[in-house]
Amino acid sequence: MSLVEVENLAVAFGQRRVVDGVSFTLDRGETVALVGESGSGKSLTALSLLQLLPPGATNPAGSIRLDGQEIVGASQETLLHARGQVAGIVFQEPMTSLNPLHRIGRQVAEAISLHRKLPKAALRARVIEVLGQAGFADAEHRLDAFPHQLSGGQRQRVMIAMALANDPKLLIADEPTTALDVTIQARILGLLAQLKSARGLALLLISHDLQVVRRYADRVCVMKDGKIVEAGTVAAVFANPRHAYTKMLLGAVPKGRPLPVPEGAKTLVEAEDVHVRFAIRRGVLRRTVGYVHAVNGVSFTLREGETLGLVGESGSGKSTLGFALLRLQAAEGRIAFAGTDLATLPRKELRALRSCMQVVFQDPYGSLSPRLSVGEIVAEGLAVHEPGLSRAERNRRVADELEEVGLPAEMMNRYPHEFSGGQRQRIAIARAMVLKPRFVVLDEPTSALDMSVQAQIVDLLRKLQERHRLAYLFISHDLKVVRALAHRLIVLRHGRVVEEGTAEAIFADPRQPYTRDLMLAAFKLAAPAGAEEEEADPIEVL
Amino acid sequence: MSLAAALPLTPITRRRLAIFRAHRRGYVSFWIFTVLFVISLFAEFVANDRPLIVRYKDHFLFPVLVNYSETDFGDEFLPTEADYYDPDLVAKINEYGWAIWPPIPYSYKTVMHNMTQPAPSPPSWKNLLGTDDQARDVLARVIYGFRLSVLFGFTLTAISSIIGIAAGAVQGFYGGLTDLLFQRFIEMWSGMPQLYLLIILSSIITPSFWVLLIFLLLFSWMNLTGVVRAEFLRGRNLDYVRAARALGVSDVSLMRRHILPNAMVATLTFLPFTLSGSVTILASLDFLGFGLPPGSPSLGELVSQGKNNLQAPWLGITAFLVLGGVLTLLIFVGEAVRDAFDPRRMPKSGTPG
Amino acid sequence: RADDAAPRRTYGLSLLGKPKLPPDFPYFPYVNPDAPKGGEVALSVVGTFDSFNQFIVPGTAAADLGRLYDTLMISSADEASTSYGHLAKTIEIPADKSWVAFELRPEAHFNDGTPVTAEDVAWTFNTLREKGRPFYKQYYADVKDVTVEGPRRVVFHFSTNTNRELPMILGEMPVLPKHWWQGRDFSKPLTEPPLGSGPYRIGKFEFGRTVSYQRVPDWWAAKMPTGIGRFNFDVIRNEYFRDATVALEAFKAGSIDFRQENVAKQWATAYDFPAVQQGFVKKEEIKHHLPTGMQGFAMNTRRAIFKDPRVRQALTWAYDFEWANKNLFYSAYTRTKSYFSNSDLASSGIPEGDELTLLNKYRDKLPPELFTKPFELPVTDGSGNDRKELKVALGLLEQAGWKVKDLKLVDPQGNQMSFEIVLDEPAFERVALPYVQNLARLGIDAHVRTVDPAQYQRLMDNYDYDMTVAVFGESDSPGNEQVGYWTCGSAKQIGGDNTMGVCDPVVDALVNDLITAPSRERLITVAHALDRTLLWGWYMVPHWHLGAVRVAYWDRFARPSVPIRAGLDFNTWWLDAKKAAVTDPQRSHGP
Amino acid sequence: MTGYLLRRLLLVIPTLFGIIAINFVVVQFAPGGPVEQMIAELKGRGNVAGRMTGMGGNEVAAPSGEGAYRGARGLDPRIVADIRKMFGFDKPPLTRFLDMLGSYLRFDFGRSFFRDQSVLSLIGQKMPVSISLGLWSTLLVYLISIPLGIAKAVRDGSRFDVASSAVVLIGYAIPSFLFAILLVVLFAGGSFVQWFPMRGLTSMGSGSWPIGARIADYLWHMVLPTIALVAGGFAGLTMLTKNCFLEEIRKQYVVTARSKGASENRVLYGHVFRNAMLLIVAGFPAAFIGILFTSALLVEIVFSLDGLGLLGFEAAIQRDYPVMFGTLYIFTLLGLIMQIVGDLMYTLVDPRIDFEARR
Ligand SMILES: Nc1ncnc2c1ncn2[C@@H]1O[C@H](COP(=O)(O)OP(=O)(O)OP(=O)(O)O)[C@@H](O)[C@H]1O
Ligand SMILES: Nc1ncnc2c1ncn2[C@@H]1O[C@H](COP(=O)(O)OP(=O)(O)OP(=O)(O)O)[C@@H](O)[C@H]1O
Ligand SMILES: [Mg+2]
Ligand SMILES: [Mg+2]
Repeated sequence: MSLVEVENLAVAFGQRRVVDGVSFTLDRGETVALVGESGSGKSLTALSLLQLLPPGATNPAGSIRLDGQEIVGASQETLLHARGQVAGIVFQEPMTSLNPLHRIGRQVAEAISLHRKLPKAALRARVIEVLGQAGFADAEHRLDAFPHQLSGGQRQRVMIAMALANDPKLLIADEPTTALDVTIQARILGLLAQLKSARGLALLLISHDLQVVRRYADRVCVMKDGKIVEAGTVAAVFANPRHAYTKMLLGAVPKGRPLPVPEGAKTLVEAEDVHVRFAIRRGVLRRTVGYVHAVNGVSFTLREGETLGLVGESGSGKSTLGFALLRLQAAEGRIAFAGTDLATLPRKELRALRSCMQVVFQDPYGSLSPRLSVGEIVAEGLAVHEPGLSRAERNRRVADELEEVGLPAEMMNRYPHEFSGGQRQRIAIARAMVLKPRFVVLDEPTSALDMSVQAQIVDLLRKLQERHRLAYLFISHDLKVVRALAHRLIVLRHGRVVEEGTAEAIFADPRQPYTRDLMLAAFKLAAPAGAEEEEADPIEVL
Repeated sequence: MSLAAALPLTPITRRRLAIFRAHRRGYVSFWIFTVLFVISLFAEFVANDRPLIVRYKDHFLFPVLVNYSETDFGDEFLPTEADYYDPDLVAKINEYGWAIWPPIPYSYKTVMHNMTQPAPSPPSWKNLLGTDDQARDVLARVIYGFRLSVLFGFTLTAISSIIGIAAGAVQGFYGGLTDLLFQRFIEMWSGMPQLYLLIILSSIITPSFWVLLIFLLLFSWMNLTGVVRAEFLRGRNLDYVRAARALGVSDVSLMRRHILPNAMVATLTFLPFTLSGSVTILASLDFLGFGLPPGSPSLGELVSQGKNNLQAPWLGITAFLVLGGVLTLLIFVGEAVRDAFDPRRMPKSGTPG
Repeated sequence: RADDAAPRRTYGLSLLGKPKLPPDFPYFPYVNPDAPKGGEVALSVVGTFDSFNQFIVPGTAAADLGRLYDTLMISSADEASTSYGHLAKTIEIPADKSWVAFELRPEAHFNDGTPVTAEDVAWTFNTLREKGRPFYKQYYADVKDVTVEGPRRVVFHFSTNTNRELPMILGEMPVLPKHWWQGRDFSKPLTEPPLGSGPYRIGKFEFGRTVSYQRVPDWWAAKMPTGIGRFNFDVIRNEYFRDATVALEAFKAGSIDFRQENVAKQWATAYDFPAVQQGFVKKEEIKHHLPTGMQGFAMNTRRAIFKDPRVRQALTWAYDFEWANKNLFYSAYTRTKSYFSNSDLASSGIPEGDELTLLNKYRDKLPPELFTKPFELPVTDGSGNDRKELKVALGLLEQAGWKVKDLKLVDPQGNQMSFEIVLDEPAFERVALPYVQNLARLGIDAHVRTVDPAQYQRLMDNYDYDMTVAVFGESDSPGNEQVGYWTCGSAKQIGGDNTMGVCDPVVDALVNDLITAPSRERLITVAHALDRTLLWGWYMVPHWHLGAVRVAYWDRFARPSVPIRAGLDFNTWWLDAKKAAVTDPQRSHGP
Repeated sequence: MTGYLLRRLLLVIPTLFGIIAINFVVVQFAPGGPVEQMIAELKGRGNVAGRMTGMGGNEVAAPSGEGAYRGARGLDPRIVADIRKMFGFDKPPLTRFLDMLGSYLRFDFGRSFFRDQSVLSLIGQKMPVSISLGLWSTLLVYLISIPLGIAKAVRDGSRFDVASSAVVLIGYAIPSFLFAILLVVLFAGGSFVQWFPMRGLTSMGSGSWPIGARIADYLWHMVLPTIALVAGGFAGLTMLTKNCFLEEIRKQYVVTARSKGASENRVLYGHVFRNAMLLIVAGFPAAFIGILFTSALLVEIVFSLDGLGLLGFEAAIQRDYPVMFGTLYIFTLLGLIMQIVGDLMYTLVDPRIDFEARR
């Protein structure tokens, strides 16, 4: 008997079936990868395993047997046992999945204490241990942090720690490493592999990163439009894909190199010695006891039509820098856009300028107003900056933009929560691009996209850049995408620039050991063979 | 509401309507309330001590709309406004024609003649809900009182909510000095001796519907500011607000479109209460003698009569039923509205999913 | 009345002539001299208390503190304006009425055994005047000073000799023990039981909640004519409630023994609970013969619209008392047709005899009908359809220059008649509003406004109202208050009592005649004339009065069978053990 | 934050001053002051609580016994002047205001015009009643409404939801004084059962009872007033809790909590609660002050409880300025401090909240 037996599973919203007739099994000590198109129903299948479907979704057909127990329509008790005890789950969007008001230490501890009584000290030790395993170097100091004080990757690691905390038999991991830099990604995948062999952990891995799948999974199921179109051992499927979609998927890799920056392109963005500090507060009175120096003296310039890749380990201050550039985050230092100093710009003018500078958030879900339809969300910028547009025109622009990112226009009337992770990410891109900005900060814009869509988006970005001489600040862990887009690179660590240069040069010959490790991990995906111990996060105590 | 389908509504609006309709309780409540309210808007035609139409000596008269002199019906009468409640006059009309009466032949101020029992008299066929302690028909007063109270309540609630939400939003959204000073202002403003202001006011002008409305408005808007401020303090930090800011959305629409819809819980919850509360405020003002002019058909007055006439339980019970009914209907409607705007609600499409 | 120059010594005073009882009356004829002593009764009081000093402004004094003290004289419950010496053995008044002397009884002593002395009387008087409520200063304004002329003789000197009531007013003064108050501050509320010489002393109490009056077993006057047969209960317990309805509930539950009701609606509806039906609670209306004065809608004649008596008469005609009595008051009330209602001072018929002679003096200044027609108020059939009366009213208004135009009653300038009825309590709204409806039928735009007491007082003080409900209390011996009520002088005095602003030389003259009337007969004659003049001035739309007290009590008491003028004197009741044995098990105990 | 707090605390002083000053000025314009009240009382017309207690129902003047009207005349202006002096109204308003402020700085709130007690001792006397009522009813309301609201949110739209809505709404819609009287009539009056006492906080003479009996006696007395006070209080809070929970219950972190294997109750109370409670918890101090000082008036009257509600009302109607201003001062001060506490609670409940200005 397998640990997981899924048979003819369906997921439906009302009458609409988005998953239909999915069957697969998963044995102890086995890793099954679920790959497929964005929006094909991977996440919903995974959620069904623990009956955590969103309201409105049902399993109208099929059966799921988890460790011998039927899960579909199971009693509350069975479910409580299955969740956390039998199976842990890492959600696709870690940034919105943590309880915003609980400290992370507590959230991890809860995952354990719900199933086991542990003495306080032991509990704490265990929490620190799992957080450490998940890649938190200074877990002890971060126990008291609230989710909003963490970077995207850090939050994802909390999620992983939570899922693993209770030594489950099955780990359901929905894109578990999208926000992690390659070294940590490698470490975590290594850890999972080790757990698999040591404890017989079964892993249901949902990922769009085919390299990861190839390296870590035993078997793979390919999904499209709610159905499994192909399944088999990794070796077999990768070597000999039969279904057209699989072939296409395997072939799709963000290809090409950035187009050269036109001669004499004007400087668009200048950053000079940018610093961002977050106060650390304690106690009822919330006195400031220290600062996190998230961005520490970063300077660069960006010309029209140029893409600046921003890479660096998780928590190194990339997102923060991106926010600071757009004055969405208070910062010190000079930041100028097209020659105007943003810091001193009056609010009104800044607002007008915003149509020229846009951002795609790392956490697309959190950045979409939950009560606005997607159409309204995408149209909003147009309404602000091009008030002259008629309603019909505006709708057309929105529809066009959605089509561009690969979403059918009729999805305009849905709310953000009715989409898959990858779809949301594309909505966020569409929202930024519809304004035809001159400068865009793209914070992990492709992290949730399958290869084919990724390639499509990369093409789109490049096309837009060519056509409108856009400047991008491209933040990503996915160095392949970075290579496909970036002209120049900045490598950030602990808020400091550790290396800077043309992409070609750095990819070819990284000079800093840190960069070299990154490259190595990215392109070889080597196991973390004694990867250097991480330094503590940059906390200055006053 | 097939009308809705015909109108050029956005699919989102249509979806909201569908959800609203699917909330059976709320939808039914909405219609009951609307029907009652519309009826009460035409209270003069429903409960009045003047006939709707009189046919008198080959003339058509419309006493509901036109004031006739009694002498129009004969010289033995008074030259002032006709009192159709007078049996002699009725006899005269019946002699020379006929009259169509409203279903309830009393107005809110009609004092019963020929009562079989001193006021307040219990419900009878003549007075379906009995009479109050001034010998007036309770049902007629309820109809007029419903109109007055609901109009008063709606206006008060609507305006004070708008002001209150705006104030709370500005405080919570901008924070800092704006918040600090605005809050102090509110504290001082709410520290005003309202009772005394009312006494002063009522010594200068006789309190009327509008005077009381404006007066209560001056203070009632503050009820909501606190919660709205709290919700905005929280909401302004959320990611999607930052995202909207990055789009260059103006502060006003940031507040209105992004934070407010997600900060409406408390407001929506309190609306029905504010509304029915404003009815009871009228009652307590009546208590102190600063309410609407004596004789006005306010539900508040019915409440105080209920208290003063425990021996006549129909007064208290009627007041309670009307107030409770209005409140319940509004709360149910409120729930349906909330559902309609809840993005996570699916319209139930025909067959259950 | 003695006209000789020598001071008159007497055992009792009456403003109406001679006291009915002889000097050696053994006890009041309306008491049961053999009434058994004992028992406990509980009474309800609505309100609260935090002090035992009822003579000063600060603090809220407990009710019925008068039981603790004796007064110089005691007024008879069965005679009008008549008092008999109590602490005072004799009362002495000179012919010129410029002073009064009281001779105290030697037996009189405070409940601690100290005799009551003239010192105490003088001290009490001075203290009340200096530290007591402002009322006392006013009340005793005409007393020049007080002298002690011996251990038991105290003399009050007057600054005027026209204030006939003064000796009796002084006789009503309680006497406080000077020695006890030494070292205590009279101007502060008292939180310990005070010392008195009266029939009761304070027993158990809890502020704001309950106070028991305990009978003093060796009360000095227990065997005195003024004490025999009275104060029979061992304990009278006053229970305090904040809410009148709850107090009534307490009575129903049996934790209260006795209550008076003053609302007709209540009387008619609230007393039919099982104990009443089974006869354990008695419900009685006891007739009284106390003057009920005048209550009505008073028209402020300082206002232009009310200047014309015909207008005022018309407005009187527009009020339908019979309907109100039947439909609002359960037919409980009698229409008031005199300013001295329920007393022999009330006028009736047409003036005759002395009264006619008196009135003839002013004939040219009085309405001629006054001499020819008895004063009558409209009497409707109570159906509420009073076109007949309204037509009369309209006729009068037309005579006065008003006419109906466009369904409105307008003056020659075309302004509609419009006025406001100011009330100080909402209870009268149900009376005023139907009246407003009737006025509307005359094309008059009247409206009602209810204000709080302080504001009402302000309006009254400045005469800033059109119409209001006014009450003129009257005693059997009208005196100086009449000056305040109806004279030109008082009409102009800010804060005065002349609500209607009556300013009529005839009234002024009659009031003067009244307060200087040399004899009771003359007083009655003048009062009739005054009453008639006022009535024919149509200053008020008269209301109603009740010639009875409404009491309900658990059936465990007995009382003397003689009906008395005051209707009821609870001090003469006693506990009937036999009835109590039957009734008491039906009650619950102690709230 | 500390700086913010300090600023808030310092701002209490001008705010308090402002409120007192506004009140003082407004009161100067009020028609009729304590002098008129006194005169009205002398004329037997000053029964202030009458409107509330149902005593105002005298439709016929009581027959004058002996003496009451004897020699009564319009008040002598001299006496009016005396009354003015007694209340200190012979001084110009500004002097009075400054005097008042001076003594307030020394925490001397003066004495009542009509009761000759210091304002502080008056408030002290009324405290037990108000605290009792406030405490029990607040406790009851919160302890019942919140779980009920949560249960309703979980079962949104079910029959339980509708039925419980109906019940709390009925409680709300019954006018509280009617309900109070109904309770007296039904459970303490003469017509039905007499299970509970109809007035007061304790039984007569209970002071000498053993402590257990005294507590039982006290609780026995609190039953009806608390019910009367509380009946209307559930609706608002229950609905608010329900709606706040509905708002939160579908958020992603709830799914996370479920995925850990947290039971439904744990999810609700351990996770959703804090997120949903911002408004409810933060509103608590204000709600408590509200229940304590204002809303109990009618219940106090019905159950003959001498509390702050009644004190405040009587003082206002009676124009007992020292009591008015004294209570105003103390309550405003308390209110202002509670406001600060409330804001502090915001940041405790939700650490993302701050009060800084946003550019
Ligand atoms: N709450 C919802 N209401 C309606 N449709 C939904 C809802 N959630 C998801 N869907 C739809 O269901 C389909 C499958 O969603 P799912 O999240 O499983 O996709 P996915 O395979 O995980 O995609 P991705 O790789 O982009 O995360 C999508 O087309 C999505 O639009
Ligand atoms: N509000 C905050 N308060 C305190 N610390 C914060 C706050 N926001 C971010 N940080 C810290 O600042 C550092 C930089 O965060 P940032 O989000 O910029 O990282 P990042 O480079 O985007 O990482 P990732 O790749 O994981 O998204 C992190 O260590 C994070 O913990
Ligand atoms: Mg997904
Ligand atoms: Mg980031």
